[in-house]
Amino acid sequence: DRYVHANNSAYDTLDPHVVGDVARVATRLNFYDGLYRWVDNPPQLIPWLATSHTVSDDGLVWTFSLRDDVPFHDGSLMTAEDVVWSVERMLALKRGASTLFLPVLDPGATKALDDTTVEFTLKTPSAIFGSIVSDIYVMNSDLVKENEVDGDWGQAWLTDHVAGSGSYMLDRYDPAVGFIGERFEDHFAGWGESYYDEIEFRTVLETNTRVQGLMRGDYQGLDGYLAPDQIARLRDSDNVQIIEQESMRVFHFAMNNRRPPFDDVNFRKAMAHAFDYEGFIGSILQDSVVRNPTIIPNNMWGAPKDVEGYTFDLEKAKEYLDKVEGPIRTIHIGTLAGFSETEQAASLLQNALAKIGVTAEIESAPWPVVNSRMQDPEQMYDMVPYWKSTYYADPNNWIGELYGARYIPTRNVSGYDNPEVNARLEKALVSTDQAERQTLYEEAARIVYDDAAGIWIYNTKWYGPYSTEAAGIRFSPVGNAQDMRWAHPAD
Amino acid sequence: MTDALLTISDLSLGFRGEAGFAHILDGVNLTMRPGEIMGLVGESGCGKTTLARAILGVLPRAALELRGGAIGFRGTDMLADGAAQAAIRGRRITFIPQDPFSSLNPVFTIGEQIDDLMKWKSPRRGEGGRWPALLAPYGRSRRAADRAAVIETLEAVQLPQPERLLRKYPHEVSGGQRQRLMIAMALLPEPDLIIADEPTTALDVTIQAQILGLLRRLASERGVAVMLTTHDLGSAWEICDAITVMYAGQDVEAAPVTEFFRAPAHPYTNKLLASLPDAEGGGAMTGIPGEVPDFLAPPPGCRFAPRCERASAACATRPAQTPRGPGHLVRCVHPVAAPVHAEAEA
Amino acid sequence: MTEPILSVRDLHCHFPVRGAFGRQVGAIRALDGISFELMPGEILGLVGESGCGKSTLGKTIMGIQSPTGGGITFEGAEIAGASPRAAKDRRARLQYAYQDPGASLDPRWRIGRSLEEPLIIHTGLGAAERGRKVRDILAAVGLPESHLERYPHEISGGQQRRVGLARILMLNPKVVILDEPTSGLDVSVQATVLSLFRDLREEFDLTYMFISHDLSVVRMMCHRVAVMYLGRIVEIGPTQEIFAAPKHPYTQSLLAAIPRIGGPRVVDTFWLKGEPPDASRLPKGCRFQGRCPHATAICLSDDPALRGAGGSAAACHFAGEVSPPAPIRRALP
Amino acid sequence: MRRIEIILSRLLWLIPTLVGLVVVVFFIANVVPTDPARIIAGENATTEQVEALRAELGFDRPLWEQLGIYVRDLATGNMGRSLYTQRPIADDLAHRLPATLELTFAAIIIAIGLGIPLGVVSAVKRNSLTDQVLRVLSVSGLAIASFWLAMELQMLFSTRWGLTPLNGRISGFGPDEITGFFVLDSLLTWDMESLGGALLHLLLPAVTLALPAAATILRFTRAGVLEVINSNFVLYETAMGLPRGLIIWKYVLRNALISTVTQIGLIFGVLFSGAVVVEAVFDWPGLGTYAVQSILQSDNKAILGFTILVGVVFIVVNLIVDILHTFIDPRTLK
Amino acid sequence: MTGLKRLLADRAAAIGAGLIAALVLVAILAPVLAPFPGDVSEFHLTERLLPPDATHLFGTDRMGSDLFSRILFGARITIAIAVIAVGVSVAIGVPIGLVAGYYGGWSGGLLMRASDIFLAVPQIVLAIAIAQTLGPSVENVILALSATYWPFWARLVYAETRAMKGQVFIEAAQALGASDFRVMVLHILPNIASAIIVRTSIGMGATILTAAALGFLGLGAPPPTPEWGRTISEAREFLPEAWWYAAAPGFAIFLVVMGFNLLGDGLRDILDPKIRRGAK
Ligand SMILES: Nc1ncnc2c1ncn2[C@@H]1O[C@H](COP(=O)(O)OP(=O)(O)OP(=O)(O)O)[C@@H](O)[C@H]1O
Ligand SMILES: Nc1ncnc2c1ncn2[C@@H]1O[C@H](COP(=O)(O)OP(=O)(O)OP(=O)(O)O)[C@@H](O)[C@H]1O
Ligand SMILES: [Mg+2]
Ligand SMILES: [Mg+2]
Repeated sequence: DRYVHANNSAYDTLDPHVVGDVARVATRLNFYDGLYRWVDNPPQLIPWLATSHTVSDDGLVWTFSLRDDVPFHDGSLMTAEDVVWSVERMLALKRGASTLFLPVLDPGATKALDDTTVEFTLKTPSAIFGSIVSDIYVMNSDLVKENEVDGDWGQAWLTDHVAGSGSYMLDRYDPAVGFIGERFEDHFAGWGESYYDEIEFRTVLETNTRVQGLMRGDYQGLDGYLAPDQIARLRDSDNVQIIEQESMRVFHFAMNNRRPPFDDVNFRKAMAHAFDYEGFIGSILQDSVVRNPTIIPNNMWGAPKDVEGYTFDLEKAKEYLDKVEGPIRTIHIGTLAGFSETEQAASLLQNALAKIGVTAEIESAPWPVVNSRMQDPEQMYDMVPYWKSTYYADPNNWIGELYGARYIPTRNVSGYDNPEVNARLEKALVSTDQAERQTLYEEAARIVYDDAAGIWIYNTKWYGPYSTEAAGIRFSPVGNAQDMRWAHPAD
Repeated sequence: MTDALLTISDLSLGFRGEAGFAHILDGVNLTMRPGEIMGLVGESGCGKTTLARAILGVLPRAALELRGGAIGFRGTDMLADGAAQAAIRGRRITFIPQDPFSSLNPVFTIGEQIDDLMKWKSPRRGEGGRWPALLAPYGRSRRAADRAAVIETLEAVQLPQPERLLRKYPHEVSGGQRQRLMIAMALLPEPDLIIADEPTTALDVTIQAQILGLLRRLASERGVAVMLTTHDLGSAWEICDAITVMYAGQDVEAAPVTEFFRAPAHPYTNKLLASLPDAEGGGAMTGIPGEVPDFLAPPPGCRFAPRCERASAACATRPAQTPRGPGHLVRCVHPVAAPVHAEAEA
Repeated sequence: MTEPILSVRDLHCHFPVRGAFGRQVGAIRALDGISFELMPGEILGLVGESGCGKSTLGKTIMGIQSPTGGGITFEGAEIAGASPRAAKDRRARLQYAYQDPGASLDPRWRIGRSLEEPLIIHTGLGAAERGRKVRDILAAVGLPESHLERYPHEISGGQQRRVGLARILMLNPKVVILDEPTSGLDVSVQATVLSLFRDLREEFDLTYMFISHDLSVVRMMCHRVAVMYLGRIVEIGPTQEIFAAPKHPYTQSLLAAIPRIGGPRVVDTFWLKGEPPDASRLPKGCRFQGRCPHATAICLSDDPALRGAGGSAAACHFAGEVSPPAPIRRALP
Repeated sequence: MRRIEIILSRLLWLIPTLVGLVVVVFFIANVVPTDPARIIAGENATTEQVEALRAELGFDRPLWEQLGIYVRDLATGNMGRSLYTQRPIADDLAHRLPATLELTFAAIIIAIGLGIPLGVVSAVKRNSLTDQVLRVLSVSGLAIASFWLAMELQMLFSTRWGLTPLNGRISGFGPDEITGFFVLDSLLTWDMESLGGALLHLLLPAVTLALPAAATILRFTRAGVLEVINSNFVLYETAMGLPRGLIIWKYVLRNALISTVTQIGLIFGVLFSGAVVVEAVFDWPGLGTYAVQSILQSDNKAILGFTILVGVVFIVVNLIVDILHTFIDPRTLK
Repeated sequence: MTGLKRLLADRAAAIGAGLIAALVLVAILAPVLAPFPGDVSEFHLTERLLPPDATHLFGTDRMGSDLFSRILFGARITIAIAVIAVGVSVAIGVPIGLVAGYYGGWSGGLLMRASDIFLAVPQIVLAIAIAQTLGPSVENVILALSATYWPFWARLVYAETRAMKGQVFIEAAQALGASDFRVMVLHILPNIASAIIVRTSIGMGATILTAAALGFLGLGAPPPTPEWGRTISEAREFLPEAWWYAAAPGFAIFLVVMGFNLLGDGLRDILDPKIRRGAK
């Protein structure tokens, strides 16, 4: 049996250490295995290549015990050396997931103690290291070395070859079309009673086409963050099932807190009151998502439960606006070309602002451009609506990275710098006490909320559209249900 | 007249355009006998080409309006449009165009164009089946016979190296040679009548003399009748047996060539001859006062009347052809009695 | 003896023939050593076959074409190679009437405006004065004033020629080069146009260079005739003399080609064979050799110079010694 | 020989034009300093990482130096790496070129097959009802935005009626690759299933693309035939009684095609650019889709490479047209 | 007959002129004609994606705005883009072509080589490249179109000027001593004007299509500008259910471009002196 998935972006490379984005996670999850693996919702970390780990008291030395029965696709067995080599490769390439590791892990700081034990020595204690080891994808180092050219860590070869131990083996690959994976029977985790023999991931850029294709039966599954109108269409189709899950992907406006008049909390509050949350969520998104009053997803621990969220209230917005000292100028909102939801949100805000006498201009640009501008304090827009996805399931992924001073200007694009908040975030980052961390994040989130550092709108729901012929889909906010080993034909 | 090859009787036609109906040919009568070389002369715009095209059936159909009359070629009405007429065109009646530069297709070799002509119009062609034009077969033996005839005729019109010539494109040969080629192509189907529409106006005097001489000789040798339209009376004198003069779409006078120049009877003919610079360097430079009538609103009756000092009220109806001598016909109420062109008598 | 108003010495004008890459692969010798003089008040006829360089000669004298070599003296001053604008004043007195007057008028300008243009360029006259002058000249060439408002395509060929002349006369020229002024005209119109030339010459005291390929017209109009063949003058002399006793075989053949109404039919006896060679590939020696019935070895090797006595000259090794071959009468049925 | 000379001189001109093109496009692509290093580094990169990458990739050098390096690399067929896919751009382009060529060839075949005969008919039956209808259709064909037409056709034929596939070149992967042209490859490997699939998938995009081209060809053919049909040689051929069909379809058509053929080079350009949007609509995995993706990703180098490749293809096509022209019109060899 | 009368006598040209007149009128009167003039920036989230009815002639869009009103306002943008881009191209291309064609020589060759470079790539591809780098906005669309469109006019004017230079009346004017400027501006330009006008009319149509394509690719005006191309791309998500969403702007583009093409064709028939002479 074959499972065909229509994906919204192209698989330009199969190298798991080069790409880190959610849209192309399928190659990593199906061809490669990590030390741990995220499953289910709320996300849960389960042992994978590693069976367990220990952390030293100072939180610096992390020791992982590995399985000894993991065959790569060519039959050779995985050893700790493979893990070390893979980590070094990832850090050397400085791409993909390496950005999560580089702040805490230097090259050369990983050791194989024996064939089944790996030791990481961190630069600083990190409460989140455990959450990100799932991104250490292990390669068959001997195989890659054979295909290395000019010390490129096998980069050229790995764009269209696989050297993993994952659930599926590469059968065909065409960057313009997609790939076909063939079930790896000898996978260490074994197989259930029912499974797909082949998985095919095709690039179909046009949303409408993907939806049509699923309804026609050309595909068995699609990406799960479709617009509500599309979901509604799919629901009407007999051969489509929608699997609904609350995800951890917060849609918000980043505001450039450094640039006047955004440096004035009153102005920011005016903005927060000028967004029509209900209209947006209720009408445009047709209640397909839920209001998320702060930056931390509602379903993540650390999210303060009692915060109501700002309301759409132009009276209040006007009041706050009147309190703003200094001139009010035309503000610029950058939206993401091709992501019409950002355009609609911006338009909605623009429209409301016009009613309280603030002019807003919208500039649309492709995500890479918007992103690179956001990271440059000079070029950063006044506001940018976008999503913060789950790279790892820890509150730091949201509040830490977006409002902690240590992430200015890279991920903290608003330049928000509040010592009260910073202190709590830093403390939470090294603490190993879960309860303490939760309190710290809740407090931080409240302060950020009171400061109206951004406009937080909703937490996405994941609507996995699948053919009624498919079953066993297992969703996790980290992997977005693209780990196909659990899926199987419905009977 | 049973021996007539071509009879045009009371041909009346014109073109309908934006500005109205332009009545070009008004009751034209003309007769040609087999083997006769007839000059159709008249000033520019008098309708010579239109008449020639009417015979050939290539007047622009969209604007054409036929008012009456007939063109008979050996009893076939050439104004109709059918298989009989198609069989005559290019076979019994052929054509030598005025402009040898643009009358050959520039993107095909001369040989290919002649081949297509022979394929369809060779005298050796039997009744072809109903093949679509592009697929019709061209038998091997006939092709060879035709090719021999082509070479022979090209030599007859004094074209050097005919084999090589056939491989050339039209732009690769000179104007004089092209006109010889057109003559050859007109002769190849072995026609009874060649319509030559000002075949030498585009050429120089020396070449013109060569071409006209050639045409006259071959026509006489092969007994082909030629209708030569020209505005050059000198050329007409050179090769014609008879001349018909047209003025503004009407035939005004027809006569055997010597008679025509010796005793022109129509006032227009007289004035025309008087305008010629004479061979001895003198010559009156009077011209004909007045303008050619507008075809959209021509004067009734004789169209020359407004420019004619002899005109009277009677000229408002078109005079009939009146004989003035053997083969000499004139259409005038007040013909000139004595010849005025003194020289011609000498 | 009076001074010539215009004299041309060894004038050359070659047009390069280019292959690919713009490389010159040869030259058309449109003018290849032309010399003659034009006396005030005279009419010099210039005849020759199409493409022999008649128009090029006229245009080179005018400065429209720049010469490759040689000199032109007009009213005692050297003007060869000077552009029309450089010798602006002198140009006003030397004018060229185009072969196709219809084409020489801007199709989008009314006749009146076209006529005024020379005055705007060359004089500082006011609008009223220009208008008066235009009307005067228009009357002189015999056109009604109503034509001022017409476009070139709205008048007949004969009238276009009159307009062309009027435009030239605007600047009171001394010498007018008339390029084929009657080609394409019917005989009846031609007669009136020719008489107009005569009248204007009287009225404006003009000197003409009269280019034509119609020998009868040239004979009627000109005092002297120059016969051109492939970029050369092959014979020049008083009209009477040339027509009575042509010395060059080419001139002889030209004269033999003119139909004589009432006379013997020339087409039956015409003896000249062939056509002029390609202007870019001239043979060595006399350029008429290929068609000349008298050609001998010397004609194939030596290019004959123009030589002669008195007012007439011919470029033939056997000038005056040869006469046209006896007409071969072909038997006709 | 004259023909070879013409070809050589055209080839010689090609070099400065291409160099000029590269320079112009290079500077266009670098007008606005978006930060390619940051884009490559990814959204979570630290400032130091970005700086390091910038130096590594040479983006910190002066623009003219980068141009020099680019031209040098280009000469060896290296167009650099895509910011987004990280793959060599030259490989990406080469991989997608057959898809686009297959589409444009199919379109041009349709366009010629429709445009020339209809153009002749329209001219021969000038001002008749047929002519009027064809003229209206051809003007319409030129007025329709191709992306819109693509969407509407897709909506009707694929979505509503389910007659044609929605998107792509074939469902899944194509036949074994030999030339990269699916139709050809499936014929060569005698893979009838792939052939059917490939043709069916080609249908809508090719037709969409062909429509404006067919309209253009129709118009040019019509104008060409009208111009020729009144010429003296047609009059002569008619007067000599040659069959009408022979005159029109052989003699007139060849002459009329002279101007049409020169247009086909331009039309190819129109098709190529039309492919950008049409491919995007039909998810055709060709250069157009690649270009649109590169645009969305602000992948300047990829766009640069794409533009240059299109320029080269365009120039080559026009060269071919010129050569063809010398065969159709012998006067060019004069 | 006067030019206008001749124009209106030609049925196709009259329809074309009518369509364009309608476009201009619509653009000017958009605030008056539009039933919901505010809907350029106003949203009615409860009325999203309503099919056409009496209130909303063309239905509503994803924000609940009246499509009919938005399309009327879109006409303004379309006109602005086409007029400015073509205007700039003409202003650059015509003098360059005129001078290059008139003087010829190596400077003319150089100018033409420069335009060759621009013509070596299909215009829309180059426009995409430029618009892409400059970022999406109406101004940049205009810039990209102008920068890539001028060679068309330069080419045309160059060729026409070269042809004109061979004309006898130009030589005659020069022989009369007219200055180069005089010859170029008073003689050549009026005579090639018809070719320029025809090209411009058809060029307007092509420009509108290209601009729409850029809008469609997301390189055009930002939201919520009611630009037609971007409206179509917005609509894609909602097809085939909301068929009216894409149909209306697509049809608007079609009509306008058709208008310019018909007008161009008509003008060609009327202005082309060859045809005019033939008609006489
Ligand atoms: N298709 C047409 N529609 C309208 N008028 C026409 C058409 N064809 C010819 N004419 C007019 O008919 C008249 C006669 O033309 P025709 O060509 O027969 O004259 P011609 O005697 O051959 O002149 P030329 O000596 O100049 O060749 C002219 O006034 C011409 O303008
Ligand atoms: N501008 C030019 N460039 C190249 N060749 C030219 C040019 N002008 C004239 N020629 C050539 O020079 C030769 C003489 O041309 P010219 O026009 O002077 O002849 P002509 O005697 O006036 O002929 P016609 O009687 O046909 O007017 C011809 O071979 C012609 O092709
Ligand atoms: Mg005629
Ligand atoms: Mg001449």
